[in-house]
Amino acid sequence: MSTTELTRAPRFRLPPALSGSIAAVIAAFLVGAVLIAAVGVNPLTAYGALFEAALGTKNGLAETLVRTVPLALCGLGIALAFRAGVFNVGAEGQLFLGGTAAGAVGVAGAGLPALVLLPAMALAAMAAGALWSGLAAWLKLRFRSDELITTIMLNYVAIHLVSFLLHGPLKDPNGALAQTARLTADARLPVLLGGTRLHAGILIVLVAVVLAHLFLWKRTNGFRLRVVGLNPRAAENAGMNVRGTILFGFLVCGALAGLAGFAEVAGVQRRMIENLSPGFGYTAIIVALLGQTNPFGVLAAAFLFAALQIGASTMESAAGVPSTLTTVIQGLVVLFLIGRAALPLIRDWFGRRFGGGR
Amino acid sequence: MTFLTDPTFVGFLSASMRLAIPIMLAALGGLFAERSGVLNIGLEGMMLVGAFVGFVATFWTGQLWIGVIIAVLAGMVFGLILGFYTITLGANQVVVGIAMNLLAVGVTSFFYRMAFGAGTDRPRIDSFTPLDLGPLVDIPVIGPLLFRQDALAYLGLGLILVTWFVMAKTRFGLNVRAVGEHPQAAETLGVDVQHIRYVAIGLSGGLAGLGGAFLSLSATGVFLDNMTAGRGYIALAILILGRRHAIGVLLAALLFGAADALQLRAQILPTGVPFQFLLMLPYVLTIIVLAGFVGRNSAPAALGVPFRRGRSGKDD
Amino acid sequence: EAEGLKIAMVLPGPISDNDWNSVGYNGLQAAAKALGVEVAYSENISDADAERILRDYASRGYGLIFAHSFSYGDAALNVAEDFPDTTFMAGTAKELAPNLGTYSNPDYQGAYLAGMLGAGASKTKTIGWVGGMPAPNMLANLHAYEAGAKEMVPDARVLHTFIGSWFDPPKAKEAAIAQVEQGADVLSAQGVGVIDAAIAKNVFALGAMTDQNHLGPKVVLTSVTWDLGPLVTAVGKAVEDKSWKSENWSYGIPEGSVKLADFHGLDAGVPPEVLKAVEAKFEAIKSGAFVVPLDTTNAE
Amino acid sequence: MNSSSIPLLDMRGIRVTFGSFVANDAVDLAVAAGEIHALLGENGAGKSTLMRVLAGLLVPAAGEIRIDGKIEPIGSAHEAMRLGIGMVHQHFMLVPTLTVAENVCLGLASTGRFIPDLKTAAAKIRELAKTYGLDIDPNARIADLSIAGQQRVEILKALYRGARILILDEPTAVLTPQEAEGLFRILRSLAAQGTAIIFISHKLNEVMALTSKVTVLRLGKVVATAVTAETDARGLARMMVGAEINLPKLEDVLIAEAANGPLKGEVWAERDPILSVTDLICRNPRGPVRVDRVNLVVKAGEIVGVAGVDGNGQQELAEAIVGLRSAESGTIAIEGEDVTRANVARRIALGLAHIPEDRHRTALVEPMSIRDNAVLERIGDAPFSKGGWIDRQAIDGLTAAIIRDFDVRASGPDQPVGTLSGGNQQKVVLGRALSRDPSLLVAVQPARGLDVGATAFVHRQLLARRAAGAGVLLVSTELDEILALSDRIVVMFKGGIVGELARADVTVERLGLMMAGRAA
Ligand SMILES: Nc1ncnc2c1ncn2[C@@H]1O[C@H](COP(=O)(O)OP(=O)(O)OP(=O)(O)O)[C@@H](O)[C@H]1O
Ligand SMILES: Nc1ncnc2c1ncn2[C@@H]1O[C@H](COP(=O)(O)OP(=O)(O)OP(=O)(O)O)[C@@H](O)[C@H]1O
Ligand SMILES: [Mg+2]
Ligand SMILES: [Mg+2]
Repeated sequence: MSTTELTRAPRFRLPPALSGSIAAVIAAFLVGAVLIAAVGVNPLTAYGALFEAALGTKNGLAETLVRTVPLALCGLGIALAFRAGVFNVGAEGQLFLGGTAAGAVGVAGAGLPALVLLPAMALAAMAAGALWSGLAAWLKLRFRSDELITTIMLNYVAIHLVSFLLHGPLKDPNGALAQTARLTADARLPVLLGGTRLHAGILIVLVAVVLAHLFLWKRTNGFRLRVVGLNPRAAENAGMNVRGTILFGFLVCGALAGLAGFAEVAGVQRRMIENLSPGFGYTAIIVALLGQTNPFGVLAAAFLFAALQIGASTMESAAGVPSTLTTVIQGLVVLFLIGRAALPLIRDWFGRRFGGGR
Repeated sequence: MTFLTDPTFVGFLSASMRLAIPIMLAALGGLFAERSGVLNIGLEGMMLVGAFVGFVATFWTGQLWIGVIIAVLAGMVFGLILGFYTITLGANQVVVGIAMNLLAVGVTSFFYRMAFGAGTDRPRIDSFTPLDLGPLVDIPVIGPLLFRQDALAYLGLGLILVTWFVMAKTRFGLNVRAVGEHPQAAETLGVDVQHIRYVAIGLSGGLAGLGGAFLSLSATGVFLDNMTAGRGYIALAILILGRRHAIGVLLAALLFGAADALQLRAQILPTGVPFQFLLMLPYVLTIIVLAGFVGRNSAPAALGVPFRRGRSGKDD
Repeated sequence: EAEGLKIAMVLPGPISDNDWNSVGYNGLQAAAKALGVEVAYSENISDADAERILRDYASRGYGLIFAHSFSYGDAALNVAEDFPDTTFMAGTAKELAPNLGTYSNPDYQGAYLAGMLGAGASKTKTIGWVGGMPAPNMLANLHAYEAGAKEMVPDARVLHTFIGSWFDPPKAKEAAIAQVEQGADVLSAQGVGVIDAAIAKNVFALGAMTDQNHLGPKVVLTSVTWDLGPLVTAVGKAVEDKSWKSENWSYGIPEGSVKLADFHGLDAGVPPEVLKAVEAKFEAIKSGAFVVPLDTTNAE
Repeated sequence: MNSSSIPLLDMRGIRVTFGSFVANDAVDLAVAAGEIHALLGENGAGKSTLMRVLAGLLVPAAGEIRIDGKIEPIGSAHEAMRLGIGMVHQHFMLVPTLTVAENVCLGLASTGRFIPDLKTAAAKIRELAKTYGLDIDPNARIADLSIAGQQRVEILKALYRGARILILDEPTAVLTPQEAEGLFRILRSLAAQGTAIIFISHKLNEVMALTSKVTVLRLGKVVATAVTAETDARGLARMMVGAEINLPKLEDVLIAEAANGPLKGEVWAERDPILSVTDLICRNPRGPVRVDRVNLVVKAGEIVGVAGVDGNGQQELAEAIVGLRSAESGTIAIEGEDVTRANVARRIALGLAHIPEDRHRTALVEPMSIRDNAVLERIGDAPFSKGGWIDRQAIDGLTAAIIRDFDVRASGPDQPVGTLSGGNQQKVVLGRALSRDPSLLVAVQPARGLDVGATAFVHRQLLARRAAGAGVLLVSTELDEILALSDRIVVMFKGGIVGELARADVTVERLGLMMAGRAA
């Protein structure tokens, strides 16, 4: 490529936010490339594997979408709660309890038709997640306990509680492992694309995203939620039910995280297992905020993260890049994405330094 | 009163302190950051970096204190990166913190493998050993709590007092408090808000790094991927439980450490309680105490709010 | 696929743990050397991700894939169904398929010996055991340890603690210290950190999985070592010459894969009759005269 | 040129831009030592901006500042302070959790580079306070001080730093007349000792009484500089706005009504009470009583003024009436319905509208658009929503009407209200409240911080509400405002009502006595 080509102005312009994001991801990958080269792997091979695995094949894309499901659902919940002024870090624990409830109902209801059983599992999961989140809400509304802290603590409690349940009352009687019995076919979310694991959970996500969007921008209660999040005192002065809205923020987050647990259990694992989530609930916090707490933004961020994680693990298995490095690259992508804001500063600095102007 | 000198009780007390110290150090780090108005969710990552770097430095030099110093410096560097994002760029402090934690997990385990290879014999260093303080050890309650620890623990306890002094008595502490409550006001008086916050977040990272170093240089003599196991997040809770005051942080961390020490002991006894419920104890206790006693304390007014100089002094 | 066999292994934790994951990784590398085949691995793979990673290896032409965790059984079963030409080996799986075999984790056989040794070496007749989570292999280990201890010293007390996570060295250390304070003077180290407690409290520790004496030369009496190399090699060879069968491949003490490591001179601190009894039991297990009971029921 | 003709402060050609907006353009301002100089202008005219330049908080795009004739590049607050420039901001720049002494020592290395010597500072504060007659306890926490107390601390902060040029940005907006009088005494004595004082205010009578020179800004430019004594309030107002401004008075309305013949024959006693408050007691959570056994009635078609020194429970009373504060005992009824335990929504449904004292915190959601703020209270009502779905068109209609009828100066309905000037924000609040045709309007300090034009506008709106038959409860610490608008006046002191005066019986002296707690 010649210099003139490099310096030629682009024909069409992406919206600045998008082009900035792309530039940020590329910058993160460039830094990652240095590290990849340092372990003796050709970065092009590694990144080729990453993109192919995440987006380039039917199966890869399916896996990316499968991973999008829990991230988007939890991210959506966190985003809605955030809009209500609630900073819920408890999606992880709520997801575990949701998954447990879904697993328990799925096992107990074996024999029921799918049309009854699946909704029952989903409802149970949402109720369980909402209940757990509601605990944090109660602590906040009744005792003014900071939800940042209570939800972190409740995550630990939830995971130990689930461990107890899976080692005890809910344990598969025919196995030694801490997990429920395997779900019958009627308790599983249908596979959408033959030969892949893409399950109907992604449809739930799409519906949830659209509903959340409509709720936030078209429904009066969504309006109230946003007002309460931005200025609870003004909301109260305007006659809004502030405590109720905050409670709702908690509950909807718990319900969506619980639903994510349901999707993982009924769509992926086909039973409740002890390690249901590799930190979906935490990653979803980044997803929610990178998506600017906008439902479609959350969906996009969830997809980005899913692709990154799917691609990264293939980069490890296919190109021999240590998985630890793929974690580094994920961190870098986030930091560069947020670091976009530094671009004007850097430009200014260069301008002052070399531009001769003021 | 014989139970006060009963070996089991004595052991429980010193274990409480040992379990408390790394969390306490990280919480002290959080204290500087939060009092200056920056939410440091990255404590976990900074601890992990401290644990790793301290371990490597000690392994290579054979000097524990060099490890400690390098760990503090590494924590500071991580803190300053977080500072660049939150202070200079005004980025969302939660996202940056979580991303830093992600980065720390990756970076530490990556460089651990670079440094020591994988799957081979795990390297170990000789960790700090408890100092012999003679008869002090036998003072009831105080003895096991305070006088059976190693030098790093004393450093940690000393830092409680230092922190208290710095925050309450020094100009820097005054600036930190002002900047966390009302940065515009501080700005109009010529206090460089960003500078103060950078220093505070640097100290925050350094203290978290020290807390991490305690894990690899004092509590054990090894480094393992992700060995902080969420202590940085717990430190955030301890910070709030301790009302963002040095002494409060000590007490809150001790409470948490005691709950942990207690559950580890209860597991051995035939209580009949499923061990998972015992494992919950420290977390449940934290929630209860938070709800019961400190719910009504408030955070620094400017906590989490980025400060932009361009808007400074705006009337309204 | 003319290139010959490629072997992959999926591991649940970091390969640097000197424990379960190191054993797997070392076994894989040993087989690579012995067979001259290409190998690959993925570490730190959570249960939630296992199926995807297994599928990924299968689709990329790996002929033999080890799912090196007791909790990968479902995942391996699902993938095996879709890749009938690929051979899968899932650690301690219950359900098998024509192309899915399993291998047991026989370190509980060594744990029996460790229990005997520990109880015999204990002056307080109290020994400790610290583990991460009550997974089946952990429970098997614990129960065998207890049984061995009781055989040696019928009124021995065996203390056990689960710290609630696999990797939290400082907590494992504190759990072990709590046991020492309750009278334990020999500790079974089923997690990183326990040996640090043994050093701090100057009691014996019994290493696990690899020879861990270097972590505490004065306190690590011996270690129950598990060498997965022979098994991975044998399975690989069987796949290569198409003699592989779906079954439980057990490479324990009788097969020479599980051993007690060198005592590094610390056996001087153990009564000779204890050492002799342990030695005899080892031979009995090896010859098949004694079968260590496998018990994975919950503790207490 | 002899030295006395060189002004202490001489700002020349100052230009400040925010993006494409020019906030200050070629502004000249000279102030001599010992002079009290008023800076006037409409809301948004650029007064605060100019002063922020002087205080080192904004770097101008052009212009120079001379102190004692010497050009000084003021790049930071620090430099400004070094040059003896002190500013008392419109919104106090005090850290509420710190003590007076700590606030004073903040950023002041001379009180100890590493460890501030608070004891010595406190002693010096006491000394200064005595010299200038300021009542200040150096060890009090700012949060525990009254507004006037906080302002004294602000002035003291500047004095402590040896300010020769003291800027006060709308200092009296939050003070009672007595407190303002106290402030003026302080300022005069400072000026007498050679301090140059720049005084920003929208209250022209204060400007007349206090200052010796005046500079008027309009749209960022200086339109006039004059010797105060050579102008009058009316003239100043004309210079500011470019037109004649008359503050409306109830008296004029009454005269006009009388001219239209006898009123609809109504006797006050026979009219319906819109609001009745009976034996109301409120207290802070685990704190002192804030509203003490208050009885109050507001009837249709009247404005009841609540006078009193700030902090005597007026705000709490208003909060209790609108539902932001719960009553310990007593009852509140709106349109005859007991709403003591009812939520805000119910009270709004009964016809209540509230113009709160703190528009930023209580009335507006600053990041949201004018449109969103316009329907804050009515989002659930037809026609703005149907079946829970927002009707954007209806809301657009309402917003356009408010912007039009209340003359809100904005780039459009999508502008975030946080970026409107104070006067325009207040118009949004007012427009929103009045667009509902409320039968009860609780207005607390509705003209605070507004320029003459905007104040006149607000007052006209209150009178229009009264004419439309609503009951208006007007809470204000501005006696002028109360006197100009109220049919009846009640005075609050320490949470209780010390007395009630009909408009015919009001004299400033009687009011003053009552505000000091003496029934008259
Ligand atoms: N930070 C800012 N960003 C953009 N524009 C600003 C900013 N600050 C002030 N302005 C602009 O400068 C103009 C002058 O504002 P300024 O605060 O100086 O007015 P003012 O004369 O003090 O008004 P008031 O009487 O209401 O206090 C405003 O109308 C506004 O448009
Ligand atoms: N972010 C911003 N962008 C554009 N203009 C702004 C911004 N922030 C403030 N302004 C402008 O600054 C000007 C001054 O606003 P300010 O709030 O000081 O008015 P004010 O009359 O002093 O308010 P108040 O009387 O309530 O104290 C306003 O005209 C507003 O348009
Ligand atoms: Mg102003
Ligand atoms: Mg103003």
